[in-house]
Parts: sequence; C-alpha cells; structure tokens
Amino acid sequence: MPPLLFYFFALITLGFGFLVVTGRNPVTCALALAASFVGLAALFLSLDAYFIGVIQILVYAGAVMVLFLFIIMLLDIKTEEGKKLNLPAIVSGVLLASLLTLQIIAVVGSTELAQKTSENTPLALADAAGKIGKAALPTITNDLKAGELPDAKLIGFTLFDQYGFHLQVIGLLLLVGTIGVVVLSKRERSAP
Amino acid sequence: MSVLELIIALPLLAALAVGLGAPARAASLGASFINLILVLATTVQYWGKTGLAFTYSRPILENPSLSFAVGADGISLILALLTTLVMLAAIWQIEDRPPIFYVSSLLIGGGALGAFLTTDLFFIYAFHELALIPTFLMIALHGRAEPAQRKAVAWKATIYLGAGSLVLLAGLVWLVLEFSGGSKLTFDLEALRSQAQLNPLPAAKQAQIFFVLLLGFGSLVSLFPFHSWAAPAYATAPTPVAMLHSGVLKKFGLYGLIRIALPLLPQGAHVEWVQNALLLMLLGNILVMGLVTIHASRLDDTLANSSVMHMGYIFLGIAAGTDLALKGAVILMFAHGISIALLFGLCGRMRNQLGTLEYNKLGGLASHAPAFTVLFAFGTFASIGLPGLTNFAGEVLIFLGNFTEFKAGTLTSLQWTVILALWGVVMSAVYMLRAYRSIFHGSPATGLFMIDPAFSQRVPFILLATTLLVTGCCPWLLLNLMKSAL
Amino acid sequence: MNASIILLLPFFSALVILLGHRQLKGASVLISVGSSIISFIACLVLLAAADDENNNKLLLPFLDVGHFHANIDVLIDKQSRGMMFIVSFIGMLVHLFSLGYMKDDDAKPRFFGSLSLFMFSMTGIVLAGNLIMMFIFWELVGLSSYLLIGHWYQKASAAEACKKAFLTNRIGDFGFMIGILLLFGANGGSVNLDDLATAFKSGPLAPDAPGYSAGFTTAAALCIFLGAMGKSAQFPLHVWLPDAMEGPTPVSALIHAATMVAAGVYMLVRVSFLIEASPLAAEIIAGIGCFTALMAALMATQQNDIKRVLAYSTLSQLGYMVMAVGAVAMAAQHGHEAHGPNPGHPAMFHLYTHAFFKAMLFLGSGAVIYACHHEQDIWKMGGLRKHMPVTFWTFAIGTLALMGLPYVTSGFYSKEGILGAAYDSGCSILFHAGTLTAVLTSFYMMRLLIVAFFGKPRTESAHHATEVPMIMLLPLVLLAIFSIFSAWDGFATPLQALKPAHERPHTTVLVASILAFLIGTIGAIYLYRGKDKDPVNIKLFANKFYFDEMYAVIVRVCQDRLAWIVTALERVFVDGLIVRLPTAIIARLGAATRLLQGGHLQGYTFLLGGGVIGVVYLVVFVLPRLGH
Amino acid sequence: MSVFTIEAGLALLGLALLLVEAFKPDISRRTLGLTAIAGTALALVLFIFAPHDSASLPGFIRPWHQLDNLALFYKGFALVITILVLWLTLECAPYLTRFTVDGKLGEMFSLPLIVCVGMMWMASARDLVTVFVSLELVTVSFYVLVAFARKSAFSLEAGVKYLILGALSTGVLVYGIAWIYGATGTMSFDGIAKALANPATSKSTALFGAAVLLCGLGFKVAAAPFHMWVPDVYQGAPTPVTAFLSVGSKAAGFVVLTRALDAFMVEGSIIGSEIQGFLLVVGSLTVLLGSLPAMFQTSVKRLLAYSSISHAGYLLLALACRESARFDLSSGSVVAFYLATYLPMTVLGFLGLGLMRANGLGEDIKDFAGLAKRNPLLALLMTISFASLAGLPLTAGFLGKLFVFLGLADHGYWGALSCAIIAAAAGFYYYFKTILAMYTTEGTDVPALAFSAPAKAVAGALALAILILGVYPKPLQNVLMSDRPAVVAK
Amino acid sequence: MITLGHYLVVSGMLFSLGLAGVIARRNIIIVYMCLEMMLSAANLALVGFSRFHLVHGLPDYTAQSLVFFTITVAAAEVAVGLAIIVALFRSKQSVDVESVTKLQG
Repeated sequence: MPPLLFYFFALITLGFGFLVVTGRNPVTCALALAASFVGLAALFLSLDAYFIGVIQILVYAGAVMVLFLFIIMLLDIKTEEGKKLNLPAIVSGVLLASLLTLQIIAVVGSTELAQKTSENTPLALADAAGKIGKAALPTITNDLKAGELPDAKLIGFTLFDQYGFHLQVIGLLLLVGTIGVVVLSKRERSAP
Repeated sequence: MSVLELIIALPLLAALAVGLGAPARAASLGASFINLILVLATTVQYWGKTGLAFTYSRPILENPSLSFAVGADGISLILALLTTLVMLAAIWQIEDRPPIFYVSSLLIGGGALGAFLTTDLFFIYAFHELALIPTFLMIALHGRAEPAQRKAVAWKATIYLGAGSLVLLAGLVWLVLEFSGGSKLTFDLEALRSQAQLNPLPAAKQAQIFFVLLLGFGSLVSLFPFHSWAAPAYATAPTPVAMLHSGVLKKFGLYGLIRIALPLLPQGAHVEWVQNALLLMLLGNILVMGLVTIHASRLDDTLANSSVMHMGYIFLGIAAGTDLALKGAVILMFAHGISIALLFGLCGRMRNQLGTLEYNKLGGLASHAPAFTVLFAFGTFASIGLPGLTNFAGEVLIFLGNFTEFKAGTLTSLQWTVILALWGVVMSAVYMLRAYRSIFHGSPATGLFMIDPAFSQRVPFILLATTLLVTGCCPWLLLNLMKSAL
Repeated sequence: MNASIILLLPFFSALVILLGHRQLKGASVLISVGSSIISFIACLVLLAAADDENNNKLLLPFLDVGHFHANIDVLIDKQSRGMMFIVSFIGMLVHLFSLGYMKDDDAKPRFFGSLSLFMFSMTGIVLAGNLIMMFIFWELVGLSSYLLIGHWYQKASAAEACKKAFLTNRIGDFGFMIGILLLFGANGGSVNLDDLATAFKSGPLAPDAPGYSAGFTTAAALCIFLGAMGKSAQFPLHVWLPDAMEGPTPVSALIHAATMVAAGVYMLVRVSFLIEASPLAAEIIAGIGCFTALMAALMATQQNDIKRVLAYSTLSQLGYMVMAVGAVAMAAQHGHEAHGPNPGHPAMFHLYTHAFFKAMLFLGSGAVIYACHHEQDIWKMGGLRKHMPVTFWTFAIGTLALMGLPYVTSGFYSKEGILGAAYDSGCSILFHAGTLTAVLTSFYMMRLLIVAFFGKPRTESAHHATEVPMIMLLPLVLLAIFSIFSAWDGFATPLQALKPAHERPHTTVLVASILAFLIGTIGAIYLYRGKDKDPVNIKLFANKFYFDEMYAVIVRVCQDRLAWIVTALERVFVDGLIVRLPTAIIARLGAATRLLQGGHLQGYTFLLGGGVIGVVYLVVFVLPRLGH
Repeated sequence: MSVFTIEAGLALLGLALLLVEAFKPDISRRTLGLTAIAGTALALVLFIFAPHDSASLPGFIRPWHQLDNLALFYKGFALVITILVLWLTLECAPYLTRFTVDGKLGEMFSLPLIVCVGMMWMASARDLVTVFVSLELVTVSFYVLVAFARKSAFSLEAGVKYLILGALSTGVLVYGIAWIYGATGTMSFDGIAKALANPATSKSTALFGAAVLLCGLGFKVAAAPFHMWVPDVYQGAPTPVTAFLSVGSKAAGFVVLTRALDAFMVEGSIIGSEIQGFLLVVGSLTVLLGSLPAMFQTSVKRLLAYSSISHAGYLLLALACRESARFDLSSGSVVAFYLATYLPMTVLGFLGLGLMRANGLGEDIKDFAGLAKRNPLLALLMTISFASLAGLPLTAGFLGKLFVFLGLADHGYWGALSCAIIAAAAGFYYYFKTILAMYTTEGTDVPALAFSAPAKAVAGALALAILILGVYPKPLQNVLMSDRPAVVAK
Repeated sequence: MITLGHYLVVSGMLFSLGLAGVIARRNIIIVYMCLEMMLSAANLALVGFSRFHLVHGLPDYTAQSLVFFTITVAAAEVAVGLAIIVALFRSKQSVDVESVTKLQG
C-alpha cells in the first residue's frame, strides 16, 4: 500500500477513534466508531487480510454498531455528560494513554521485527502452492498457482481443519451469550 | 506407637469429648489425672537414662520431610511433668464454669505437651500455636475485665504472639534451609542437629539466625522489650488460662531456645553482639520489670509483671550457655511454672471471693484463711527464691553457671549482668513481701471476708506446693533426669 | 548420724507442725519442745565424740552437676561444736521458757513450728561445710525470723517489722551471693570451706599464685561481709534489728540476741582466711563494726522500751564482735599470729558469752513484760526487785555480765579479749572507740537496771507484778549460771575451745576494761538513782540518729519514685515504640490501601491501566537493566 | 470413554438443562439442581476412572489438549468445586430467589456446568487460542452469573463492574497475545518456550508481550494492581457465585498462569529473570494489598474477598520460586497443593456465609456475634475454616503457606518473604476478629440457627478435609507428584 | 516505506486511545465502545504480525483465526454487556459510571 493511503486510513481510524473518546453525543460516538472501524478494515486490507477486513466491516461496523445504536435509541440517552466532566479522570486518561503510546513506540523502536515491510517480506504465493501441497484443498493451490491469495479459503481451511474444537467452543459461547441476554433482560412480571 | 503419643492425644481427645457433650469436669479431671500418672511413669522409666527416648516417627510428607515424631529427653520430661501438674491443678480448681473452661485448659495443656514431646520442628511449632488459640479466645471472651478492655488485651497478646510466631517461623525455616543438608529439606530436629554438628555454620551466620530465633522465641516468653502483652494478658485471663499460659505455655519459647537454637547454633549466643543484645534485654526484664512490678498496686498486676521479670533469669541461664546454667534454667522453668500457677490459682480464688485485688483495700486475710495463707506463702517465697523451694535451685545454678569460666580480677559482661540481676532478687522480695504484707498481714479490712476453701478445693494447690517443696529440697531429682551435658 | 538427727529432727518437727497443726492441736507444742530437747542431747553426744579428723561429710545430696557439687555436707570442728552447743542449749531453754510465755497465745502451734524451723536452719548454718549450704540456711533463718517477728501479724508494726527484717537481710544476701559467686569462679568451681581455706593458703587464690589480684580478694571479702552485715545488723543495715523486737520476747532472746544475729560473726570467723588475705577489707570490717558498736551504744542510752535497750545493746555487742573479726585479721597481717594450733577467736569468744547473758537478759525482760501485762516502758515499771526476786537476781547477773564485772563474769573476759585484739590491731581508734563503747554499755545497762527494778513501782501494772512460773524461771537460772561461769576454765569444755589462747592481757587493756566498767556504772547510778523520769534528753540518740526517717526517704525517693518513673517510661516507650507505632503504621497503611478501593469504576480502570503501564515499565524498562 | 468425551457430555448436559428450563418452566429447582449435581458427580466418577493419557483423546482434540498431572488435578478440582457450588446454590435458593426477576434459578444450575467445562478446557490448553476461547466462555458465563440476582442492587453493580473490568482485561489479554505472537511467531506454549530459549528472539518485544499478557491473566487471578474488582464483585455477587469465582475461576487462572510461566521461564529463557522479578514484585504487592485493607472490613464476605486476593499473592510468590533441588514440591505443585487446600477452606467459609444468609442473617461481622451459642457446630466449622485461611498450623492452610515461605527463603527472596510475613500477621488479625465475634456472648439473644443434615455433612467433610490435610498431607502430595512429566520443553 | 512498525504504532495508539476513553468517559455505553476499540487495536496488531510472519510464504492464518474468534467473542460480549447495561438503566435510570459506587472500601 502506498504510504499516503496508509496514513490516510490510519488518520481515519485514529481520528474517528478520537471522536469516539471525546464526542458528547453517544450517537456521534457510535457513528464515529463505525467510521473508525471502516478505516481499520482498510488497514486490514492493506495487510492482505481481506477476509478479516470484510468481517470487520460486517460484524463491527454493521452488526455491533447497530446494536449500540439500538440500545442508545432504546434507552433514549441524551448528551448527559455535558457539563459534569470528570477532570481528574480525563487528565489521568490522557496521561496514561500517552505513556502507553510512548512505551509502545519505544518497544517498536527497539526491535528489528518492526522493520519488516511488504517489500522485504513479500508473499510467495507460487512457492506456497508447492509447499502446502497435499495438506490443502486443490482450490487453494489452484488459486495460489494463479498468483492470487485465496484469503477466505485459507482462513476457512485453517478454521475448519485445525480449529474445529475452538469453533464449537465459540458456538457454545454464543449460545451462552444469547441465553445471558435473555436472562438479563427478562422483565419482571408485573403484578397482576 | 509410643506412650508419648498417648500422652499428647489424651487431653486433646478429652477436649473433643467435652466439646461433644461429655461431662466436662469428670472427663477433664480424669484425663489430666491419667496423664499425670502416665508422665510420672514415663519419667520413672527414663530414670538413669540419657538422650532421647520413647521415640517414634510417622512420616506425613516425603519431601520436605515432615513427620509426626515423638521423643523425650530429660528436659522434655521435666516440662511434660510441669504441664501435667499444672493442667491437673488448673482443671481441678475450676468451679462453676461453662465447659469451655475445661476444653480450653485441655487444649492448652495438650498443645503444650505436644510441643514439648514432639521432635519435628513442624509439630513443635504447630502444637504451640494450637495451645495459643484457646488462650486468646478465653482472654477475649471470659477475661476479667470489661468486654472492650479484655478484647483489647486479647488483641494485644494475639498480635504480639502472632507476630512473634511468624518471626519464629522464619527463623525455623532458616534453620531448616541451612541444616537440611544437600538432598532434601527436613524438619526433623535430630537430623538437623547431626547436620549442624557435621557442618557447623560460621559464627557470624549462627549469630544472625540465633538472633531471629531469639526474637521469635523471646516474644513468646515476654523478653524485654517484647513483653508488654504479658502483664495485661495474665492479669485479665481467666484463672485456668493464666495458670496454664504463664506456668506452662510460656516456657515453650525457652524450651525452644534450649532444645532447638542452642544445639544447632552453639556459637550463636556467644557472638558478641548477640550476647550483648540478649544481656541488655534480659536486664530489661529483670531491672525494668522489677521496678514496674514494685509499682503495681494490685495483686494480679504484681504477679503478671513478676512473671515477666522472672523470665530474665532463665534467659540469663541461656545467655551463659554452660551446662550448669542451662540445667539451672530448666529447673527454673519448672519451678517458675509451678509457683506462678500456684499464685495465679490462688489469686483467682481471691478475686472470686473478694471481688478486688487492690492492695489498699485488702488486709489481714491470714486471720480467717490460714490454710490459704500458707499456700500463698509457698508461692510467695518460691518466687522470692527461698532455698528449699525449687526456684532457688534453678536460680543458684544459673548464677553459678555464669561464673564457671572466670578469671579472678576481671568480670565479663555476662558476670556483671549476673551481679545486676542479683539485685533483681532483692526487688522480687520487695514486691512479693509487700503484696503478702498488704493482703495477709495487718488487721482484717472491713467488709472483705474470705475463708479457707474446702479441702477438696485445696488439693490442686497442695499438689503444686508439695511439688515445690519436694523438688526444692531434692533438686537432684530433676537434675538426675538431665544427666548428659546440655 | 548425730549431725543428721540434729539437723533433720527440727525440720520434720517444723514440717509436721506447720502443715498439720490444726489436726495436731496441743501435740504440736510437745513435738517442738521434744525435738529441741532431743537435739540438745544429740548435740551433747556429738560433742562427746571428738573425732576432728573425719569432719567433712556428706549428709544429703542437693545439687550435683558434673564436677560441681553443692550438697548438704557438714563441717564439724571446734567452732561448729561450740556454736552447736550454744544454739541447741539456748534453743532448748527458749523452748521451755516459751511454754510459759506463750501459754495463752492462740497461735501457739505456729509459733513452735516456726521455732523448730529456726532451730533447723540455724543448725544448718552452724554445720555448713560449704558456702552454698550456708547460704541456703542463711536464707532459711531469715524466713523463720520473718515468721517469728511477724507472729502477731495483725499488728501493723509487727507486719512491717518482719518485712523490713527480711528485706534488709536480702540486701545483705545480695552481697553474700556475689561473694560466693566470685569465690566459686576463682576457686574453679568449689565453695567448700576446706577447699577455700586451702586455696587461700596455697592454691589459686594465694597471694603468690599467678593472676592473683588484691582487688579481687578485697571485693570478695567485702561482698561476703555484706551478708554478715545484714544478718548481724551492722551499720548501715542495722535498722531491722530494733524493729524485730516486735516479735515475742523468747524469739528476741534466741534469734535476735543469742544465735541468728551472731551467725554473721560466725560466718566471718569461718571465712577468716579470706579476710586475713585482704588488709583493706579487714580495716573496713573493723571500722564498720566499731562504728556500729559505738553508735548503737549511744542510741541505747536513750531508749525507754526495755526490749529496745537490749536490742541496741545487742547491736552494739555485735559491732564489737565484727570489730574483733576485723581487728584480729589486721593483727594477723601485722604479724601478730595467734598462738597454738587452731586457736580460738575473740569474736567467737564474745559471741558465746554474749549469747548466754543476752539471752538471759531478754528472757528476763520477757518475764518482766509478762509479769507487767505486756508493759515494756521502763519508766512505767520500777521496784520490781521486790515483786520478782528471782527474775531480778538473774537479770542483775546478766546485766553485770554484759557490763563486764571484772574478774567475775564471763563478759569481762570476752570483752577484754576484744579490746586486746583492737589494741593489737595497730589502729588506736578501734581501741579507744571500743573502750568508750564499754563505758556506755555499763552506763545504759545500769540505767536499765535501776529504772526498772529499783525505786518505787510507777504504775499499777508494775505494782501488781508477781513472780513468773517455774518453767520460765528455770531457763533464767540456768542461763545466769552460764553468764557467770562460761568463760571460766574447766566449765563447759566445748566452749573453752573457742577461747583465744590464754595470754596475759596487756595492762592498758585490763585497766581500760575495769575503768570503763566503773565509770559507766557510777555515772548511771549518779544520774538515775531515784528518778521518775529521764533526766537526760538527747533527741538524736532517742531518735536513733534519724536512720529510720532517712531510710524512709531513700526508699520513697529512690525506689518508689524510680519505680514510678520506670513504669511510666515503659508504658510510653516500650508500649509506644513496640506496640503502638507499628500498629499505627499498619493501620494507616491499611486505611490508605482501602482508599484505592473507592468503588468508582473510573478509578478502577485507571488503576488497571496504570497497572499495565507500571508493569510494562517495570518488566521492559527496569528489570532488564538490573541485570538479574 | 475419554476425558474429553466426559467434558463434552457435561457441556451437553448443561445445554439440556438450559433447554428444559426454557421449555418446561414449572419444573422444580430441586429437580434441576439435583440433576445438575448428579450429572457433575457422575462426570467426576467417570473422570476418575477414565484413561488419563493423551492417547485416549479423540484425534481432532489431541493437538490442543494435554492431560498432564496439573491438568488432571485441576479437572478434578473443577468438578468438585462445581458440585459444591451447585449444592450451595440449592442451599441458598430460598433467599437467592428473592433477587431474581422471575423467582427462579434455572440458569444458575446450567451455567455452572458450562463454566466447569470451560475451566477444564482451560486447564488442558496447550496454546493461547484455546486459552482465549475457553477463558472467554468462562468469563461470559460469569458476567451472567454475577449479575444474576439483579433485583439486588449489589448484584447488578457487581455485574456492571465485572463486565467493564473484565472486558478491559480481555482487551489487554488479546493485546498481550498479539505481541507474544509477534515476538515468537507462535501461539502454542511449547513453541513460545522454544522461541524464548532462542537468543535470536527479540527480547523487548517478548518482554512487552509477556508483561501485557501477564497483566491480562493477573486480572483473572486477582493479582495486584489488577485486583480492584475482586472485593466489589465478590461482595455483590450471589454467594455461590462468589465461591465459584474465588475458587474455580481463580484456580483456572492459576493453571493458565502456570502454563504461561512454564513457557516464559523455561530453562535459558531470555526473559526468565525479568518475569521472575515481575512475579516477586506483583506477588508482594498482592499479599499486602490483600491483607492490609482486609483488617478494616466489617463484611465477612468482603473480608473473604480480600483474603482471596492475599492468597493469590502467596500463589504468585510460589510461582516465582522455580524448582529447587532440595524441595520436591516445585512451584507448579506448590500452587496445586495450595489450591487443593484453599478449596475446602474457602468453600467452607462461603458455605457458612450462605447458611447464615439462608437463616435471614447478614454477612457482617456483627451478624456473627454469638454464633457459637446459636449453633456451636457451625461456629466450630467456621472456626476451622478461618483458622486454616489464617494459616494456623495443623490446618491445611498452614502447609501451603509454609511451602511458600520455604521456597522464598530457599531462594533468598527476603523482601518478598517479609511482605508475606507481614501479610500473614495481618491475616491473623482479621480472621481472629471474625472468630472472636462468633464466640462473644454479649447482647446476643437471637434464637438458635438450624441447618440441614446434608449441609452438616458437607461442611463437616470439608472441615475434616482441612484438618486431615493439615496433619497428613502425604496422600495429596502423592497425587500431585505421581507422574508429573518433566518441566515443559526442558 | 510502511513497515510493520507503523502498523504496530497505529495499533498501539488506537489501544491507548481506547484506554483513555475507558478511563475518562462516564457513559458506560461509550466506555464499552472504547473497549471495542481496544479489542480492534489488538486485532490490528495480530493481523500485522501475521502478515509479516510468513508460513510457507503465506501470512500466518492461525493468528488470523484468533482474530476471527476475537471478533466473535467481542460480539457476544457486546450482546451480554449491553443486556447488563440495559438492566442497569432499568434499575437506576442512568448509564453513568457514577451510578454504581455502592460497593466500596
């Protein structure tokens, strides 16, 4: 990805992120979050993670954000924070955030790992086709031979080939979540 | 199976039985009486032997090696004898009290027996703690003061002894780590001891460990300046607890120093800074606490403080570390245990009957309660250190033991300490006679009336007084149990 | 065998009586008196069997640790034989006298029990073969003295007096014990009198031994002497003896005149090798004895209580004896070796003559007090000569013996012996002060005799006084005989061994003794004949040089105030630093940590985030640099 | 039947119970509860007799699941605590139902089964992905359980706090996983260990990842300074859930932590000493921050929460002491030993609280006043529990502490040892405060307090376990030591 | 040139931003949004690392699988979390963090 685009999407991600943190109106925040996630999805794409990028948009910017908005609307939350800003909390939040950022930058700066670029670590699709060989489905190898990254297929293959157990657990988790939501939002039966 | 296990188990089982509803007095008296017989029989069997006898070991953990190991030598037998005697007396003198009094007495006694008769550091430590808990509870719940005050007193004791126990634990752990040898950690005292003989530590290190142990054991024994829990606790504690704790349980710390610290760290006590610290502390016990005791205006205060003060002499024996002094220390432990238990027991009766122990309100009790007076006199003169009662033998051996290594013309700091400590003997006469004078002599105070207890209630005290007399006239009875050099 | 009977019989008698007197009732008296008689007989047998060779033997085991032995072993030699005779004889007489004197006392069994205890303890001191044993019985006589002085404990004065006696003695024992310890250490673990004597002569403590230290010897001697000061009531530990007169009079006679108080002197004589080894100690001992003798004599001149006069007189005579001990040691250092093998000692000589006549005087005063219905003020007596002739004559004999009627009474010889020793000591002050004391002695004793027995009865009780019963007169008569003859050669042979080898007394000494007797007697007769109240009034003497008041202040200021201060400091510092401060710190810390838990989510998230940053800082940026 | 099958079966049982509860609303809670208990008990029995080697696992699960001693021990542990929690829920049902919206407890019986399964999977995890998903299964279930009695303001507040802080910790955890993955290029513990033993691995990245990951795990085990949620959530949550959290969830956290540390502190690890330093610092901080505030608590439940923080601190310190040649109980098995002893005493404590609650009493210390008079047996059992928590000798609690002290002293970590000793001393204070209250007699004329025979039996058994383990720990040691494989990737 | 470091820094900044929001905001819903941001930041780091950790020349899909799970879990958490928030709102009529401060000390 050209640096310019990277900076653009990073700016979108962080800028809208900043709006989430500072926005007075919850609806603004929710929308800003969605926008930020779109930027993030673009960054995913720039990392050749197309499937994740798509999921990010579908799940987050789509489902989760809608859920947030629903709840905000449902509860009819106004810009209640308004005047009573908690100054110490803001100061400490800013402080911690900047410290953490500095630390991360320091760590990033100290490791050669961070010097990797798509130039010095290019994908080797054709090679890969040979290497993963029999282990993978033919469609994947075919795609790879054609010079395309069969991203979704590869993820799917990994998930179902290796992480079957985990998928089941996630399924169980989602079920528990569903039940939890039901249990937690059950209304008290009004007195007859 | 060793008879010692039976001796340890009997009071604990009796406590359990009473807790579950067995007739309290009968069960407790029976158990402690049988226990006394058992200990006496064991002592007779041990007569003439040396070293550890009646040993038996049940491993409870492989590595670190822990085992329920019992064994007794002369010192432990003397202390076991002390325990059973005081336990019997303490239980016997209980009158019209709820079962918890019996249970706690049995637990304290059983715990003390366990601590004296086991030879595994783990159980030595554990049994002592077991005995401490009922002490705190009884002070807090049935102490002789307003609820708030007695709770405060109990807390003070708990915090002190708890902290002391933890320091002690640290010291013991240190010992275990230093003396376990290469392969695996062991808590077995004998194994540690043989290792300590094989590979003694450098003196400087011994001194450090000894000091930690001294602080730990010392605060259990109310070594100055870690003593301020003791006086209020004894003054407040219910009678049987005061008897058992001051008489028996407190000796645990000294026992530990003699049985654990000195054999494992023979040079520890003699490294100059440790010795000087110990001497300063024990002089604090004797001189400072002597003066504090003189200042007391109530019998329970006097007894409680005097009990703190007298520990100084036993520490003096430990500081000297010579055979003579150590044997003297053991005898004095026995003697002090019996005599202070006797005094606390009688003091408890007085409080019950008279409702006050203030000297300026009392007087002339000898006229109406002659037998009581005689018994009290035994305690008084024993703690003054009158020859013919056991305390004297202990004290004189300690003093002599400090002078066995002597160069004419130059006194060591140890010997100067003895001379100062001797002044404490004068002070103890001052406060004990002052107490005796105010309570028993003079004309009877108006409104305060007390008669002799019935004979059956005199028995426990007679038991203790007789012990003082017999072992006082024949201290060799005790010395014969400790034939090998310490 | 005999020794053990003498020692243990009173012990068991005391034990049986004290523990079972309610069951025994009257029998206890019989047991006690019986035991004293049997002891006396056994003592006579012991004296008859004269085997000085086999003299140090073990009676009972006491302490046996390794090489160290401190057992009940007896040393039977000349001194202990003589002393034993005195103790058992006077003891028996006092028992008999008490049968009459204590007839109406409710607590008779307790009295006799304590008396037996005393006999036991005193026997122990006399026979003691080592210093530890001596110390043991030393303390036990203290106990019996305590019990007997406090016999009438309901009286506050008696209760205080017994306490005072015990405590004062304790101070002495403090020194005694230190002395024993020093000797024990220096002599390599033995405190046997024999061993010590050898050690001082040729062993590790001899002046030519390596590492000998004169200072050490002096310190040991003075420490031991401190013990004697307590028991023998030497200045400044003399204050308890006059107060001890609160006890029944027979007790005063036996314990506080004849035997126990003399134990200090006896002990000093026993360890004379020690005192002789230290010139300084000998001088101090002689000085203190001399000072006590003079001071007490001065006090005695102004006392009105018959027993107190006798008590101060006892003090004075004890001072005499102690002075003799010192003087003899000084003389020995100057080369005046006593003559003959194992010679007697003037102090011991005076000790036994004094024992008889002073016991007699006390018993006589007891008879007077008994007859006068417990009146003790001599100015409320008078004219008793006619009412109680036997008592009077015996009392007069005792008085004359104490005054030292020349050439007749035993007191003259023994006093002369002491003055001789003082003269030989090379220190003229001793001699002069001794002579002055002798003058005063004659003076106050004559005063006592005149005021109490001559003239007219001054009160009703004196008027109605009648002679005491036979059982009380018998001891008086016996003692009177001893008062006169005990110094005569051929009388009571065991005692004669205690006399110093007979030497022509120095003329000066002889003259001084006789003059002292005359001046004192004449002075007293001149001043007191026919007087109804004291013509002399010297407040300082009457109030005993204000010693009691001084001591009261010292006790209050030094001890009680110090105790108060120390208690306060202990509360503040120990409690404060060891208890309150750490508790407070922990409590503050706990309270502070509780503040972290404020319940606000924002706070928690802040802590969590801060925690992460802190941990990262620690792990990534700090720990790697520490170079673990 | 393989262990995994049993676990899956248990999960299915949980689902089945959920469905039954949903479609047959009038089923009695007793039936539900007993079924759940019976199912778990059956699972426990089957588990004991099931083959305990990895080869018995179904093929697809084998790469993700290990059946070493620690895992097996912990699986049994989870089953036992689940049974106890279910039973405790039944005992406490009468008062719990007052705070649920429909007066029923349906999910309170099914969710614990799922939590149990999640914890068992956590214990077997061989890689961070498995850890993450099973941990989240447990966490999400706990969100529901904590807030279950939401008519109680406390329960709801606890739910909210747990939710926010839990989610925050999940974020931290994932971020940590990302960095660890970045540094080592793998998510399996074995791989991480191998990579960390390789000096070429970027140290700062690995350190950063490990630190952040440990912060995330630290939250689960209540390590300071990530412990703030514990007092509030424990106090607010229904008592059975609190017991579950404080024993089950914490233990699961420790098992995962042990695995992570086994990887981070592997022989020759480039970050080993830093991680050890981290453990010492955090452990010391945790014992202190657990004990000191506990001294001032008036609510016994909150006190137990603080105590559980403090115990977590001891466990962390135990983890800091790696194997010593002279000391068979290596840090992993000390942790297991400590947890095994911690289970009976904590559950007994919460059981007592629950029983008192069921009798209409509060959870404050003042409610304990005179308990000895009202029910001497309960007072005695609670005394045993608190004595053991305080670490009194002859109880199980002492041994655990002793081993920690021994380990610290053996390694010469004096600073941490002093902190541990101070905390233990403070512990004496607050446990005794409660014990004392039980035996005071002033001003208590409350009627006697009854509890059911099964309650007596269970409580008695727990107390007995505490005492027996306190004087005869050998069998437990044998279990823990029997065939422990060599340390990972040695 | 855009390196992995750039992505990591962006991810770190996003993470910090989320943390700041969590600490500073009082509206629980917004706090929750910030938490989602933090999770996404973690995802970005994961994806970044996975892209540059080539397995057989391809991005490491195990990491991307974890991202997939994370997103799913996050969704479930959001559901449960919002349910709890709704319950809170029903009982307190507020979604302010300051409405839950009863448990403390």
